[in-house]
Amino acid sequence: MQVISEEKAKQRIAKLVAQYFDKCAEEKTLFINLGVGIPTMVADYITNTNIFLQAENGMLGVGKAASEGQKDRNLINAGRVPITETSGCSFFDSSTSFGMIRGGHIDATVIGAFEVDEEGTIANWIIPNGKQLGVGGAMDLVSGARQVIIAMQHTTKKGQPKLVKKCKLPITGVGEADIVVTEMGVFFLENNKLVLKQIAPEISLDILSCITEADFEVSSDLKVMDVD
Amino acid sequence: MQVISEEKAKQRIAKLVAQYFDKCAEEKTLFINLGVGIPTMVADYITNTNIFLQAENGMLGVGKAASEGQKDRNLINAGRVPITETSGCSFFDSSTSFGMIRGGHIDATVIGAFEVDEEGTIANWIIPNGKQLGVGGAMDLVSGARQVIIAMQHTTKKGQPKLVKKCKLPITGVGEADIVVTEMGVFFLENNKLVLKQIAPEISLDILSCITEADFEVSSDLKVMDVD
Amino acid sequence: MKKLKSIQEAINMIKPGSSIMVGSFGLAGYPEKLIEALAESELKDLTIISNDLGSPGIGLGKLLRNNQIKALIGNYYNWNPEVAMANNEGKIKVTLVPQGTFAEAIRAAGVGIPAFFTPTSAGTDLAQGKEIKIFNERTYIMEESIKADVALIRAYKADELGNLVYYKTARNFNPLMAMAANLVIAEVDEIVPTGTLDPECIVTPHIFVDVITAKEGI
Amino acid sequence: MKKLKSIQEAINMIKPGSSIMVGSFGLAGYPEKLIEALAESELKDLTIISNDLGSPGIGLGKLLRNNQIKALIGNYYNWNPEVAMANNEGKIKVTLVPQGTFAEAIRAAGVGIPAFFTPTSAGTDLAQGKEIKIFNERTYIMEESIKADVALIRAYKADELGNLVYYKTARNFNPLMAMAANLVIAEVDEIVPTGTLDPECIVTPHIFVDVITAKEGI
Repeated sequence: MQVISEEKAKQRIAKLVAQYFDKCAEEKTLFINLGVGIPTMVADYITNTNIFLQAENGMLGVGKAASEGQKDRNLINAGRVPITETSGCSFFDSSTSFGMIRGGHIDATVIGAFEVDEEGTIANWIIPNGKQLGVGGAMDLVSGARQVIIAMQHTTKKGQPKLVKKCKLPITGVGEADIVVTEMGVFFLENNKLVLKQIAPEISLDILSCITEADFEVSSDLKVMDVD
Repeated sequence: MQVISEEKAKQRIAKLVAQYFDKCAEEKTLFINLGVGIPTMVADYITNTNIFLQAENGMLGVGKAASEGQKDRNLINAGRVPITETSGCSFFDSSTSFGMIRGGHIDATVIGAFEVDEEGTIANWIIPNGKQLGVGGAMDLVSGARQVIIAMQHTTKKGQPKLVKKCKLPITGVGEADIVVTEMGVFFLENNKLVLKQIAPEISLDILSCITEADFEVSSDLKVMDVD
Repeated sequence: MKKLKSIQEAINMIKPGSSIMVGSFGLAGYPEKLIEALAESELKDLTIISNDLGSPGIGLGKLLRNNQIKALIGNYYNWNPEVAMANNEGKIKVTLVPQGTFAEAIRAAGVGIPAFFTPTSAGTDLAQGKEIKIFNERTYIMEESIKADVALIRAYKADELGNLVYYKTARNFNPLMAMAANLVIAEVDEIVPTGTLDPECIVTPHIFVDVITAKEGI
Repeated sequence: MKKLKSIQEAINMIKPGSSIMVGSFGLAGYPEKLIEALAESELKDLTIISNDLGSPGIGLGKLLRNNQIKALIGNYYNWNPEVAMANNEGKIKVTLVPQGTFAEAIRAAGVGIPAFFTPTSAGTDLAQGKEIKIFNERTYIMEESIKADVALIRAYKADELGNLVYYKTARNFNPLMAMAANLVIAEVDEIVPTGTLDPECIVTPHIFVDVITAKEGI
């Protein structure tokens, strides 16, 4: 079931996460780590200047992606994308960088996932016997960041739910997800339960339940997503 | 028994250690940590420029003690003595400093001791119920440095031997001493035994045995100390 | 710029009975004005986590004379004999941790490592009651991380965001403690505009710093 | 100045079957000329310890194509799919370690810590067979340090003693690997006179560096 294009879905997910951060940053400075894919797009929608981006390859204060003439192969983010510096940025080695993450200094990480289940357990690092072999910093990020925000499309390309009852793929972390943002809904893990807080304007609760394997509760304060 | 003055004894001990380092440094660059007291004096006698001093409070390339006009209370060695910088020196935090020590990067540490026994076990940090309360970096240094050189007077002020059969005071490290230098003899720990390598010109082997509680072997290559 | 506070505002954030890390080695690199204000405050029952306790009546030594200290965690109190006296009289509880273990345990707390193994102190009184483990035929002691409610640190310069650089051997434990406490207050000699510190030379990134207070007042 | 060697002299110091750490993150901060010379050498049966393996046929990827690699210890090989292929075919043995654990384990080797506890990977396949321990009601995994025979690192500038500074995100694992190997060879862009690097900004003190080799040859 596809009510909006993949491109639009991704943009919407990134926007919703950015909205959340912009609001949090009204109260306090935020330090955020963005994963590869949709998470990287979040940076394009953040407007609050009280938000600082960390890249686990050793930088705090990551700026926008470098334009063609600016590219420096030794100034990249964790997705190997050439980026720029911001005023007050700093560089450090990988143990300090993951010290920030593991030590609970990073307010939130935004990552993609293959599957997230009802208990907030995440599978996002490997599909067995595939062509990929790598864990990167995913396990450190989900266990270390204060909040783990999953930014993923609601279903796979084949239309299978990604919000499942129980992860079947090798897991990245047990019960670590705090918020799941898809183009169809925004879910918070509260008291070990998935609670729907926002729903897409295009669909009904019935339809959302059909395309979601995981059980979820509906917030008494359910809102329709604020999307343009 | 005192055949030379305390002052001369201390100078001799420092000179003997410096001689040893100067010789070692002909083969390779040496990184050395000097403890408080006699060990600090070693720096005055080193002539080889291939020797670099580390201070565990966070500096490599410690220079001479600062003269009156040069003193900076924020540039000190581990004995709180104002010191100077050398060309190519560097500053780092205490975990990196002790990382150098614990990680086996420091070639030798020179420390004082209350007692050293036949197995190279060292007691140098506390006399129970005394006015002192502190361990400092002593335990890290004896377990971390590649070579542990004890620089101490041969007997206590009351004439008691400090090279003993078995340490009675609380120990700093088990079997960690490699070389013991006193004004009366230079002993190497070899195959878990104390071996006398050099003897003071003023005394005989018999007398040395009398003022040494620990059993020791005599090197077939025993030399008389080269002292001025 | 909300991080910038006066010495007094900063001290007012501390609760009685807190555990407080204080950067210093002897009298090098300690947050002078903060300690002065702490000594003039009503705060008591403090656990002070520091390398040493300065000299008698000087620096951290003031807090002991004021009876503000309940416990000490550190490693070298020979420069302030009043500590051994207070300890012998049972007025305070002193926990000695070898200096290298002390530094590493503070870093560990900062980087989310609850415990690690070190050869330091194996076979000595300071290893009593601690878990041991053999690696490669050598005995190691398990040491737990050391964290605190508050860290009072001293840096040379801060930019407006709170990035810090230090000065010579005044660096010592300060960058480690900046990572290991819930509330990190930095006393600095000078505040410079953001962007003027070299990003390659920043020792403590601003993520670790909650409050900046200038030595000379702001 | 005895530390200064040519790329070839440096590579000649490495024995077949060595474990070799290589600094890099993707293609940022890797010792290009050293890897090139390593790929042209007869050295085989190598265990390469690095974040990733570059891209197919580029950087460390060359060594795989040359069949010089026996085993890999690292964390992210998705940028070079030839690694998964070689692993699936049983040609090489790959040990995956989460990136933060990987970084910390290398530092641990450098600072004499044989093992530490981390929450990372608890409950996952990568924790299988590893010792676990509970601290404060949370499960932690014991991870052992990672050391090597040789470290090939990349720095920006060295002084004549071997003090190193790095360049932006090319720093990554390089300063950690500089502490964790028996033989540390640094490829640098520029060698500057001793005394010209700021002592406050030196990232790797020369005690950790055995050989310096300049990218452009010496």
